[in-house]
Amino acid sequence: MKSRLLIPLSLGIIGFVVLLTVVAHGGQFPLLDPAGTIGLLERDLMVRTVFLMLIVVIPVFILIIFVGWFYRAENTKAKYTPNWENSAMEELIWWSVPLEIVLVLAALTWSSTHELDPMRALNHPKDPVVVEVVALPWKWLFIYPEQGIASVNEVAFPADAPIEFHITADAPMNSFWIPALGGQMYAMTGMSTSLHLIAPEPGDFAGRSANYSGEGFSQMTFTARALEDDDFENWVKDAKASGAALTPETYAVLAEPSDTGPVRYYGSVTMPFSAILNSFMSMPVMDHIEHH
Amino acid sequence: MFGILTPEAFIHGPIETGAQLIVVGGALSVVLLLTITKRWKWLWTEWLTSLDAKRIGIMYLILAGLMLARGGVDALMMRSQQAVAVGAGTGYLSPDHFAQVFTAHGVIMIFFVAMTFMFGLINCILPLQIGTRDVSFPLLNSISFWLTATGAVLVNLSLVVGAFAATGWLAYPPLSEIAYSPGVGVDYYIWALQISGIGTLLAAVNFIVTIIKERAPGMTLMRMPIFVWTVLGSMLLVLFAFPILTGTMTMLALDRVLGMHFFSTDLGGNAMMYVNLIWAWGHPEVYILILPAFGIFSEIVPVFSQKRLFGYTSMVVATMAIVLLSFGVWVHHFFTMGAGANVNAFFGIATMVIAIPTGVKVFNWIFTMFRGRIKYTVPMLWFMGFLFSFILGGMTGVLMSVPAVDFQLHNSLFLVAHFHNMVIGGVLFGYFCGFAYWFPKIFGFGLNEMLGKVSYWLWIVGFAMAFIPLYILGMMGMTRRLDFVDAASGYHPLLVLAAVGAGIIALGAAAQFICYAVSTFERKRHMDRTGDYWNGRTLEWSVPSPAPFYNFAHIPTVHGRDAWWTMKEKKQTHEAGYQDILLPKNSCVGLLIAGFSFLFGFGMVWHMWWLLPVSLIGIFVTIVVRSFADETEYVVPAHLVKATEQRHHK
Amino acid sequence: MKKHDTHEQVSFGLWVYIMSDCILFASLFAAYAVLHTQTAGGAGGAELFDRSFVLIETLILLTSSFTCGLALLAARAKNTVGVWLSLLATFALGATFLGMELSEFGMLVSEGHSWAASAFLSSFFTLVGTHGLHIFVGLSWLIALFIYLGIRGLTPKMSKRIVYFSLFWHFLDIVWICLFSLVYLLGSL
Amino acid sequence: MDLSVLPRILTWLPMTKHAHTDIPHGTLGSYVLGFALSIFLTLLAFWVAPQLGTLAVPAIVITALIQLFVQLIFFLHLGSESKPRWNLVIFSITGLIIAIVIVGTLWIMSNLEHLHMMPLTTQELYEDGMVSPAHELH
Repeated sequence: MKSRLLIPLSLGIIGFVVLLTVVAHGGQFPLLDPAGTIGLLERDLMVRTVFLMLIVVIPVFILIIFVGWFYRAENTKAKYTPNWENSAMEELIWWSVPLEIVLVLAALTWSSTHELDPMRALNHPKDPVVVEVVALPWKWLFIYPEQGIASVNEVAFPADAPIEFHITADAPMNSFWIPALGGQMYAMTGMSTSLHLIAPEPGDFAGRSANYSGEGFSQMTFTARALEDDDFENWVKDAKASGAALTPETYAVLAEPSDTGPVRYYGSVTMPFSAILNSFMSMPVMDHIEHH
Repeated sequence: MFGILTPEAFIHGPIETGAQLIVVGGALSVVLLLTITKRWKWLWTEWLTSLDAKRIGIMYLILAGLMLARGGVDALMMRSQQAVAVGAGTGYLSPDHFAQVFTAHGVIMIFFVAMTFMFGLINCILPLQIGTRDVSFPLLNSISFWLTATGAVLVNLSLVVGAFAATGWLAYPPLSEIAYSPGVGVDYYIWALQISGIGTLLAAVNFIVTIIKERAPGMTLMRMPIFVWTVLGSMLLVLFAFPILTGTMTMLALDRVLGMHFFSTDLGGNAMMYVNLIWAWGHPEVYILILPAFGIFSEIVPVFSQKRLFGYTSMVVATMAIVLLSFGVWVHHFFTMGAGANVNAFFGIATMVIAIPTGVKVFNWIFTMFRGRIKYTVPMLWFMGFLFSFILGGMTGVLMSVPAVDFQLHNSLFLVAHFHNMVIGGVLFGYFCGFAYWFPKIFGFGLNEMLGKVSYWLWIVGFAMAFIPLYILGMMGMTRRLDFVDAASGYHPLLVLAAVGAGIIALGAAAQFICYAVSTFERKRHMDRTGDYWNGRTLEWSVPSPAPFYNFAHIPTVHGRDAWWTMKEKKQTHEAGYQDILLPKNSCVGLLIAGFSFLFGFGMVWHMWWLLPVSLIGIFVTIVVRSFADETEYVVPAHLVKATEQRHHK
Repeated sequence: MKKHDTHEQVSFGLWVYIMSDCILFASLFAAYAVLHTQTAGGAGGAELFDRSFVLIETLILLTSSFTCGLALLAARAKNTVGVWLSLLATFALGATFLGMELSEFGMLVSEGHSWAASAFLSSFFTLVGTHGLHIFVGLSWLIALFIYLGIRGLTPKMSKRIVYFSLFWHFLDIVWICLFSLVYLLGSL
Repeated sequence: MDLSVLPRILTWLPMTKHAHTDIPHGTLGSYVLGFALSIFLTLLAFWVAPQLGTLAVPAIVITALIQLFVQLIFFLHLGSESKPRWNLVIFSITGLIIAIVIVGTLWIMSNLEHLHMMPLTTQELYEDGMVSPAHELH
């Protein structure tokens, strides 16, 4: 029965793989060919880890298939040793070989975790552009302290320049993630987490929240735009000319739970990031919500 | 009087009303059937008040089957919603309803399918394997089952009245705090987990004492079957992990009811601590589920390779290494919270170290098969399915234990595919394998092999087709818990494929149900006359099938590992003559305590405060009355034992 | 046919349950350890904790633990009156301890330091309150023992139950030792 | 060292084991001594320890630990049961798990607090040694 099964089984697997490649053909794979340098380093780390593990996994798969097939009951030619139950030699092998692989992986983990620490500055000739991110009930607010402007659901920064994100929230926990540029970081109320990314080439990248935060979570997407230096200047000028102002009052309206809405800009900012961050220290949250 | 319970709580949208009708209709039809066939008395004496571990085990298995159906429907709703919803608001489920579905799916599958299935198999088989007539505390065993059943009732009651939590199966604050989740959903979640959690903890105490104190003479620790070792490891993990869940749920309940500030966003509360504490329980929980599955494989691989288990000591060391290490890894669930490189690296490396003992187990199974005579019965097929799925799942798990890689893969569908590889491919396949292997011992007749294989292959194909696309979607940057996707994202075709896969899994589950029904009808054809259906190696195969209510007429003395195999080889016969046997009488204390706990939970959910003292006094009175019961055991006369034994061996 | 003697299993089972209860207190204590500095501008431990009050509470609980030991000895000596006296003493001391704790909580709440005032007070009330709840469970257990003792007298089963109760009651002492040292004493430094 | 010897040495009274079940239990002497020791250690903790200034914290913790063991040995008879001592085994594993949970939680939460409570700039984080030096991008 077993061998009769091998042909349909292998045909099924090949057919399934072909079906998958056809179906997945259309989409982009930001995690496999990222645009940001940090994303590239994280992908290389992923690939290296997978290859290290394949050293053990592939032989195990082959061993299972061979042993499972060769020692089937029908094959009476195979050796049969019903009472062979222990051998120090084999035990030593499969305690020590995985241990060595894990030691290599552990060294790789220790160095890569420190190297790719999201809170770590990027040493780059240009000084970093600081962008303050606030996760609101189902929309993203971006504040530019130096430029004195703010935007919703769209963040722009010069290409080939380090970006220093300071992230907080005025909503249930979210996670700020631009897959094409690099790893995500949680956005939490009363906490300021930081993330350092860089986009060597100009381009538009999809960004979204990666942690469920209520009904509008699926809509919480934004576009991250890496621009040439002069394009970025024009973008800042357009935002300044938008005429809307981010004041404590307009911020309060914005922070109301609502659908994500269109991209919009604020020419001036009088509700700074620190005010949002510290608004959670003193007031009990119930008053905080009522007075919106 | 009714707290915040109002008639509106009974009215829902179209889909929930459908679910309401199924739940209420199902319950009513059972009541009707029992009244027509006049089987209330039989139900009360044979099942509801029974203290026989085997009966309680069968009730656990039935509860697990019902909850698997409920959790499976949730899964189908999620897959079909994502396959249909392209663009905002296009799916048939509203975002809030979709959130309730994936939260209920997680809670039901982990707490009321996997844990109940595990306790079902343990209750049916463990006492037989260690050669004892009952667990150490039979009444506590009944109380534990009925508390778990109460938790399941509370979760499903949220379909009928009120709503369930819409926060994800671990209900992270601030979303689960009263400010952002004002409804009763999170309260249903908390009290279903608290009540079933206490039941699980008491069951763990029961089985730890049973394994350590009730083994047959001669069965030293190193002669116990590996399934008993893994259950001991799993119960120790329950003993040490569930109190952390109880503490964390208490703090969340106090935040919501008394306005405390453990995890609130203001006045010093710290939501990150909830994440830390819930995962300090969360990770040991997944090892609680997988260890007995490892134990089941260590039982069936030797039997179907017709060879002794390879490396018994190494398996025991690996099990206990996993038990200890599982308490040192929980931060890999929140690397992206930003605890700093030192913390992330330490816990990432600890996670990899756990892969070593797990790998050792796989090698020991393979070398049990090496130079054996492998019979590909249905249990052995489930084991092969487990092997391939679990190794892929283990690889993706170790991949995500590297923090810098996890920053990209956290909360993505890659993660979802990984843990389904471990929970379906590992835990569920393990328990299906155990159920198919011990079905003859529990019910007395074998399962239809052909239908068993059909359902196996449907499960395997459906499982691969449903979750391999999710790995690919994870690489495309799709996160979990999305109730719609954009057309431009290119995710849609793969989601349709995954939905087809989920449909095939549903066919597989249906085929299993048909297999059980057909096997019951044609049970005459494959009765288990000898009690040793698979030419087994451990003590449960030394008694007739289904095992008599007293388990062993003569408590066996054990002379080595694979106790039944050595007894068969030595043709060891037990001494002649039968003695009276003492067994625990039926008791309704389990039902009463669970009923009062239900009132307590319902009162907490709907703020009917008067119910709390009433239910607590009820429990106190029940215990006091029980303390006066002196004749808690009845005698099984020797001649009845003799008659039962002879009827089986004719 | 002698009934199953389960004394060894029950005392081992109770010990295993007590270990899991230690973990419950450990998780509440971990929360207190993290949150005890978060007084949200309100009063901290130094202002709120009265060391002499807690000393009296501790001495009362230790004495009740001693009388509980006496009850054990009396039960083994089959001295029914001795058992009644020592268990009643244990109950009285335990009830006084609980009364003092509740009065301390009442005083704190009346002065405006309720559990909803800050994360520190939330974790303090919950940690010490859970121990108080366990004392309440112990006292209810004693009442159940009194009912049985009153009706059936000092049967062998009764003396076993005194052993089980004393196991639980001494365990509460151990939790209280950690509590008064790490919460009250360190908090009031 | 057989823990059950301790009370016997101190009380010079035989620690009898109950005839049919070898559940250990104390004698009047061991209870009185345990009670006296507990009272003494409690007074020490309340009156002496807080006055020791910088030594107050360790003093309080040590007296608490000693009193813990006094209770365990004199009242709960830990370690004086027959072999194999399952009570002692489960107690030590519980102690290990409690240590892991509390020390682990404190380490993780202190790191999270330090990194995220105040809006420190990356430079300040680097100076606090919480973050490694800037990343050489190749």
